[in-house]
Amino acid sequence: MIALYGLVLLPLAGAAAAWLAGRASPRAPWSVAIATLVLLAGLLAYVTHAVPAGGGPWLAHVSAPWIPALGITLRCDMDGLGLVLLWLTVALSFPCVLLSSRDIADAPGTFHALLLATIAGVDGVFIATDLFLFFFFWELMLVPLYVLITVWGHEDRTRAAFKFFLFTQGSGLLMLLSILGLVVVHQHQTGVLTFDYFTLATTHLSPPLAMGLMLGFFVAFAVKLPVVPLHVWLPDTHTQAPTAGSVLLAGVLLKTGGYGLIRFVVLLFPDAAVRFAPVALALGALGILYGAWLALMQDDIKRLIAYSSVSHLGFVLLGVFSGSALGMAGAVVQMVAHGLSTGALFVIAGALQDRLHTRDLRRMGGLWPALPHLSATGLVFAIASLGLPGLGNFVGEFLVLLATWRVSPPIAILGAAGLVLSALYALTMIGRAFLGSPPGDGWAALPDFGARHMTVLGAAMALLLALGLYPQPVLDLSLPALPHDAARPIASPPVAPGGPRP
Amino acid sequence: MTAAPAQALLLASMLFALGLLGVLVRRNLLFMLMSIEIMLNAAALAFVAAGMRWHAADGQVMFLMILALAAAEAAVGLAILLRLHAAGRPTLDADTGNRLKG
Amino acid sequence: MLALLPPLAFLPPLIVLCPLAAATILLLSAGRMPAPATRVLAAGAVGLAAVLTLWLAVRFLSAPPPTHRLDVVLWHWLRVGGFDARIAFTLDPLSLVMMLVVTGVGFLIHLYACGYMRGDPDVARFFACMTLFVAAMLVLVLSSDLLCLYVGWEGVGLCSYLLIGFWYAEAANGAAARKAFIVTRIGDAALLCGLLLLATRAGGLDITMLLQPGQPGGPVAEAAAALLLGGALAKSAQVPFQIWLPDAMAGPTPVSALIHAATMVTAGVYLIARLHPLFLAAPTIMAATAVLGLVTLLLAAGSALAQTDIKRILAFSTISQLGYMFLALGTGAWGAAIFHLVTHALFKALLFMAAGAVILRVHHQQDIFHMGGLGRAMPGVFAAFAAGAAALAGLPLVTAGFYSKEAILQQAWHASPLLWAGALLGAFLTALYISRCVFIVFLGPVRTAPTGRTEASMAIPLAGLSVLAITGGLIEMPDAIAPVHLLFRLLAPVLGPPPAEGGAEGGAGLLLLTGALAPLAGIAMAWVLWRPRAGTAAPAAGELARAARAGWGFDAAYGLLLVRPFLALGWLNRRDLFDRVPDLLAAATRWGAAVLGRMQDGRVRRYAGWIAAGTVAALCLAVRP
Amino acid sequence: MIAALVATLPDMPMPVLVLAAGILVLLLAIACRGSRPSGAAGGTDDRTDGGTVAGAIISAATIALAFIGLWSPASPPSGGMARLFAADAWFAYGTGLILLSSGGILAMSWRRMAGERADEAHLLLLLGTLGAVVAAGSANAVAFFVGLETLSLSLLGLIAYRPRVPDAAEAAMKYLVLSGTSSAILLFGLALAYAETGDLRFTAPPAANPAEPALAVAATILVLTGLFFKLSAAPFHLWLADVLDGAPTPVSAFVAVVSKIALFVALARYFAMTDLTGTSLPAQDLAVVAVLSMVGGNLLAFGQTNLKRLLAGSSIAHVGYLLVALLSAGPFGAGSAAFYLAAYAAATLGAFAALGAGPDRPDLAAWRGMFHRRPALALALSVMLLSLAGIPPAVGFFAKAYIVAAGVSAHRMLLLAALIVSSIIGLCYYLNVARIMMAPAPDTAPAMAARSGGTTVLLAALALATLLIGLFPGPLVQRTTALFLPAVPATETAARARGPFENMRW
Repeated sequence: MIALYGLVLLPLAGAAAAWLAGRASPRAPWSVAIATLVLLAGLLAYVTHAVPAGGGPWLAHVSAPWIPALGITLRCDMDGLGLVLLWLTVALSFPCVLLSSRDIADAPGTFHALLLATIAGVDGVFIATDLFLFFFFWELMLVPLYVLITVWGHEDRTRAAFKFFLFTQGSGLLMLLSILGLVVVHQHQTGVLTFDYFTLATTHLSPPLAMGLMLGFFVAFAVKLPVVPLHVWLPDTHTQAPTAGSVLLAGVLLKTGGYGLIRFVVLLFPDAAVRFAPVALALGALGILYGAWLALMQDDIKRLIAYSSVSHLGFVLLGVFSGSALGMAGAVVQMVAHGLSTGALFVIAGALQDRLHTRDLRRMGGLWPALPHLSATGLVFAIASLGLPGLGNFVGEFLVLLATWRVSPPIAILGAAGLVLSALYALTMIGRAFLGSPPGDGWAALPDFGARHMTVLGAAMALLLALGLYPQPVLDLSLPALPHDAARPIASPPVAPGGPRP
Repeated sequence: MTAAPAQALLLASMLFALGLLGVLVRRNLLFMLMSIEIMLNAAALAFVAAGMRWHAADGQVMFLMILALAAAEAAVGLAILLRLHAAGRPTLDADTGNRLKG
Repeated sequence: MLALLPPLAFLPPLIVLCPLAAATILLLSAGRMPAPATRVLAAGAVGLAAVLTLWLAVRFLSAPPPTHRLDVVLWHWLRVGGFDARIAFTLDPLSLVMMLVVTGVGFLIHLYACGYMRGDPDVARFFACMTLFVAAMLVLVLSSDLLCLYVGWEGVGLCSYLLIGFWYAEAANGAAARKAFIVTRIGDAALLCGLLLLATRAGGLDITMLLQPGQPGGPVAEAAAALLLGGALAKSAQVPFQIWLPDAMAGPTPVSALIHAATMVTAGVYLIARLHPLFLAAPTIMAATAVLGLVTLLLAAGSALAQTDIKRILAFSTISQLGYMFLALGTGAWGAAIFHLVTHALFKALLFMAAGAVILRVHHQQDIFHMGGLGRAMPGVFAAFAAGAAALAGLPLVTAGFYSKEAILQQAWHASPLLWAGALLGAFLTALYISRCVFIVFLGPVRTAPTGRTEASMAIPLAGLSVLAITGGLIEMPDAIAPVHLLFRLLAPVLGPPPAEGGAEGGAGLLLLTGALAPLAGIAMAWVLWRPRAGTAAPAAGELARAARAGWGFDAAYGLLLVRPFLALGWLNRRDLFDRVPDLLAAATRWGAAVLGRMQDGRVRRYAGWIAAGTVAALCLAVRP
Repeated sequence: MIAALVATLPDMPMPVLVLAAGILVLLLAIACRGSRPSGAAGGTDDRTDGGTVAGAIISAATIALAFIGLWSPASPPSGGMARLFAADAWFAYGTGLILLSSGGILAMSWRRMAGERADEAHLLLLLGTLGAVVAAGSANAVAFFVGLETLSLSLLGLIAYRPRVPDAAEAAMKYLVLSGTSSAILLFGLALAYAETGDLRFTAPPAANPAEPALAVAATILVLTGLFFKLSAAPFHLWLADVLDGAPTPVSAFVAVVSKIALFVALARYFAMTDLTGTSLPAQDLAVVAVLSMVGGNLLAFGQTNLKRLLAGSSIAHVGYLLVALLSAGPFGAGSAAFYLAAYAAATLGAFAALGAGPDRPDLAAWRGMFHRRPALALALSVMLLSLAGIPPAVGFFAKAYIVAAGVSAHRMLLLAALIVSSIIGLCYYLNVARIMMAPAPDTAPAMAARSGGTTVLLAALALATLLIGLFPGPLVQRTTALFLPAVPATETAARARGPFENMRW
């Protein structure tokens, strides 16, 4: 389906248009960006609609030659997992643009162009099935985001942007090594030089080699997800990024890590992934607890939310490596729910910073009477983030823990302990920011959220609620299609579920 | 008188080392240039010696080329020293007055 | 799909929907709705739910389905990878009783709150949370799937958090709310682990499926029961999780009455009663439940004896009474536990509401030693409080509390005389502390002059509950008095046949007599200690009293052993240890750059030297074989 | 005798002939103009300009013709000439790059060379180009030596071109001394090799003679040292920063681009017949130098605040990357080296062109806020730096990936580790430049170079090429792979015989 290319090209074209529009008038890029997003949503709806019924787990496919001499093609395929994450991307782009970027005064054209370019890169990551093309998008999406943070970020933006770029790029190089290693081994075996995901999945690898190649992929995705101890770029970056950047980072960019783990670690190297699973599960539990623990200690509200992301995405790692369809589905739901809740929290934190000119929780407090709407939405999303049943996050966490319990009850217990800590930091954040008494002699009049914010955040809330109470559509889509034979029914999990592993 | 090519090579090597040492220890630019000439001539000598070993004219051809190079290098080198002086460098000391570093 | 079900099946979802809809409307109105409309909406919705529940009860009891249960499947929630969870309700006698309590008491408390919260600017938020709580509690008691139950379970916790911290401007209230949520969340996590264990074992969390007869015993069953018990203990504020409930009194009094006395804190009891076959398969855990219940009962009663704040007295009393229920559960007396749950809901809600009425009249003074002689100024409230206190103390024959406590005592005797002795001591202490409260607050000299009057919307619930607290026990009587077994027989399809009593061979009569004498002794002793005397009332000041007043030091111990080390370590690591690694790398890079930069010092001889050195090094490397 | 000489001319590679002819024409032109009586000093400007333009046009035409000459259907060199020149596809590719780069440098210095009359500069430029082409095409130590020295001597003139500029004279002095030394070392090594083999053909390091192993080893090391110096590979790199700093910007570009292409082409030819996959002596030497160059060059650039010196460090590092490609014999090795050479040339040339169009001082501080002041220029420089850093969509991304592919397929794990570590260091300073350009502009604008049409066109063309080839590298990959088709099967089978990852080495 040629429309898959459109998912990448449309935002790029929008980016160019926004940049040009920025030269005409400062408000025009915003409108262009909105229009682009609406078109993108329409295109995605078309793609979703055009999927032939019963056509197997791979829903759409398109391919064109790119660098024939090296067997590199512009091959894109979309499965349910990709579709879910594409929708998440589009859904989160709207709050980015609607809520955060309208008031960008400094070079709005460039800002929106970069934002759309990032979205294009992310879209590409979610559909590319040529490994080189995937890597191309993987690296490509960093550049505009780097510029966004460097130019429009907060006080310590330079360092943060640097860290972000170096970590992701450096780990990306490891992934490049693994990709090329896989390609070379495949060529050695078959004499065919190709970067095609489906072909490479058939490569026979000796166990140590598979482990080595898998680790290259794992590190790249672990940095992005992030997995403790490779998370150190994230708090700085999320804290210093402009609001739209934080939302995009937390909501979408991190999901590329989870997507990669599923698509390229577990499915390309199933055996190695099984052998690596104990380590990954331990890292996941460590991430859940460590992120929550540090979140609790933060005074900077954005930093707190950032560490909470580390904690939440530990569940994704658990789910992916729990080795069952259950865990995989849980990881996907967790990714979507985390995108919505944390994205919204970043919107709120950004709004607070706009109003108070500080992110320091020690200088907040008692904001509820001054900003009732903002505070109420903050409370709602904090509660979502602490995993209240009935909201999306709980579904993800529960499924992940259930899948983990089957493999290793102690790890699942540690993960459940993370739920206590998440309540701790979420409620502490709410308490310190909104409750209590205001510092000094009360707050001067502050502008509360208006209808625009309430509508968009309300929509996010509704999505979370829907995800929490009726997640079945996402669950049905979320099982990733297997690389091996597209005809195999979707229900069979990539790794046999079942009792504890030795 | 004839000398074995090996001996000639040995001599060339010594000359070469001497020239290299000169470049390393002399601070006067003029002497450094001269040391380089010595090194070039050592190489030329080595070519001649090698040519003698194989009874081929190639070595002598190379010798002529090196001679030309040495002459050109000397000419350009002296011109550059003049340029240095014209640009305001007071001495021929290679170690002082350097502006380009770091 | 719904249309094919018999109309009775409409009612449970509808009953849940009433308060839920009210909560949604109130939340979305964002405080723009006028206060009277808010009150009418909230109380009306819960009242409607109560009426519907009554109607449902009548229809259910008059023509019970053959299986004594009615299943309503709303939708499939999660169906993935061999796991299936549904949003589904089951109406059976147990959930019906719980619904009656929740909606009935809930309605009366809402009515009371209309008066109590008059003039509060945030009344919409208050009622939104209250109605939401009722909805969540109904989900909790109705769910036929443990995961669905967990939604209600956490939902009531959230509402509890929101309502304890209702007056958020006071930092202490927020802290108390947080503490309540976190401590119960620890139990929730344990419960969740229990669910994971059960789901892994059974492939689903449908209660009927989980409770199929022939539960295997063994360590897995013990572990599952232990985890479930952990959740129940935390929710019901039992040792070692009891620390949150006294602090939770920071919320408005109707909240204390509804959530922290009548309904939410009894969720643990309900859970264990509902899942009792799992506990029967785990005798160790049963024993632990009984012991923990007894310990809680005594410790909390002791604490209640030393408190000075009227609401804290009632809070410790609640903990103590819940201990009775856990004791009953631990001895397998499911019906007795539920019976006490019901009567306790009646009289404790009454006590809280009466205390609230007092507090309103004495300018939000809560220290009983600043009250006194209020019986003359507010006889109606006095009567209500006295009725509640009598029921709590278990005044023989004329109060509901007597019958339910008797049922528990009987079972305890059968299980172990030691448990029985402890429970008897508890009964004595209960009478002692509540009498102390009554004597000091309502008798003796006036210390704070009351003003105003208790308005009708508060008086009516007080009156209604007073009647219920006195007569509520008549549905279930010991054989020695009268063979009335309405409740046990009703619950029999769920909880099994009522336990056989000791028969009429005199032992039972003696037990009954002893049980009846203990509260009387307590009241008598209280009269000796705290009977009205002019100006001598002051809190006891001994070491023991201080320890009891501080809840036996649990708070301090947890703070010292868990919270402080956790926070201190976190504070040390607040900058994130791992974050130093990139800094080190950056420093190393800078150092390398500086060294290399220093190599280029501009001296051409040095450069030539490096060339020579490189050549020589290469030669050496090459020649070395 | 002259007739005999002329008779051999058609055997010469066409670009060499065209360049030589062009130089003669330019010499004549300059001589004609120089013999005319010059008027008052003030009145000569116009005429000088006119003459310079004429010189530039001659130079441009020469380079263009030489480029076209690459496609001449001349028969491959035969007879004596075949012993001097190897006019193969690799030569054609390298020469094409050299000529394109020289053309670009000519565009940068179209009318003036840093404020000076530029006709002799054009002459030197052509001479240098000739030297580079000869060196790149040489199959014989004599030809190589002549080409190399032509290149070096004309570079000396170009570096010192600006009179009364102390930095220029100092840079020339340093280049003179060091280049002389290294030339001597190289020559001595060639002499030793000749003594060992009796063959002046510039194709392979001499095989060790069992009788005199040290001689062959010394020959190889010395030749390599000479080549490494000209390539500015670490630890023979120290001159580069100073020379680039002191020379006029177009000349810096010439040193960093043209002379390196020529030397790398020659180096690759030198090792064409050698199996570099093993742990042979030259392979080990190359590997050590590659690691030192990658890490050292990037570290050096990391600490710089002067853009030219920063580019010097970057250039050193890129030589290291190229050496990795050279060492990774196999299906990708040669192709990736050729591709990388093009990517490197385009990006470095573009970066220097941007420097030439930017502030007078190459200080990083002068570029602060350039995105706000001259967005197009800043964007162009950013694209070049992105390409050098290996970030998509610039061509450097694919080029680096290609090299990594070569390294992986040749199992050069240690080299790849160094490549990755140094690339990450490299990202820091490339990004730092981009960041500084994105920072808010200071109030006082630095003095900028006059806008020059040639530079603008060059920058636009290079930026476009960098992005376009980055997005669609297919055709160029096809071409670079085709360069070595005959050589591939041998090495490929060699690599395959060992099987992947069974014996990990350098």
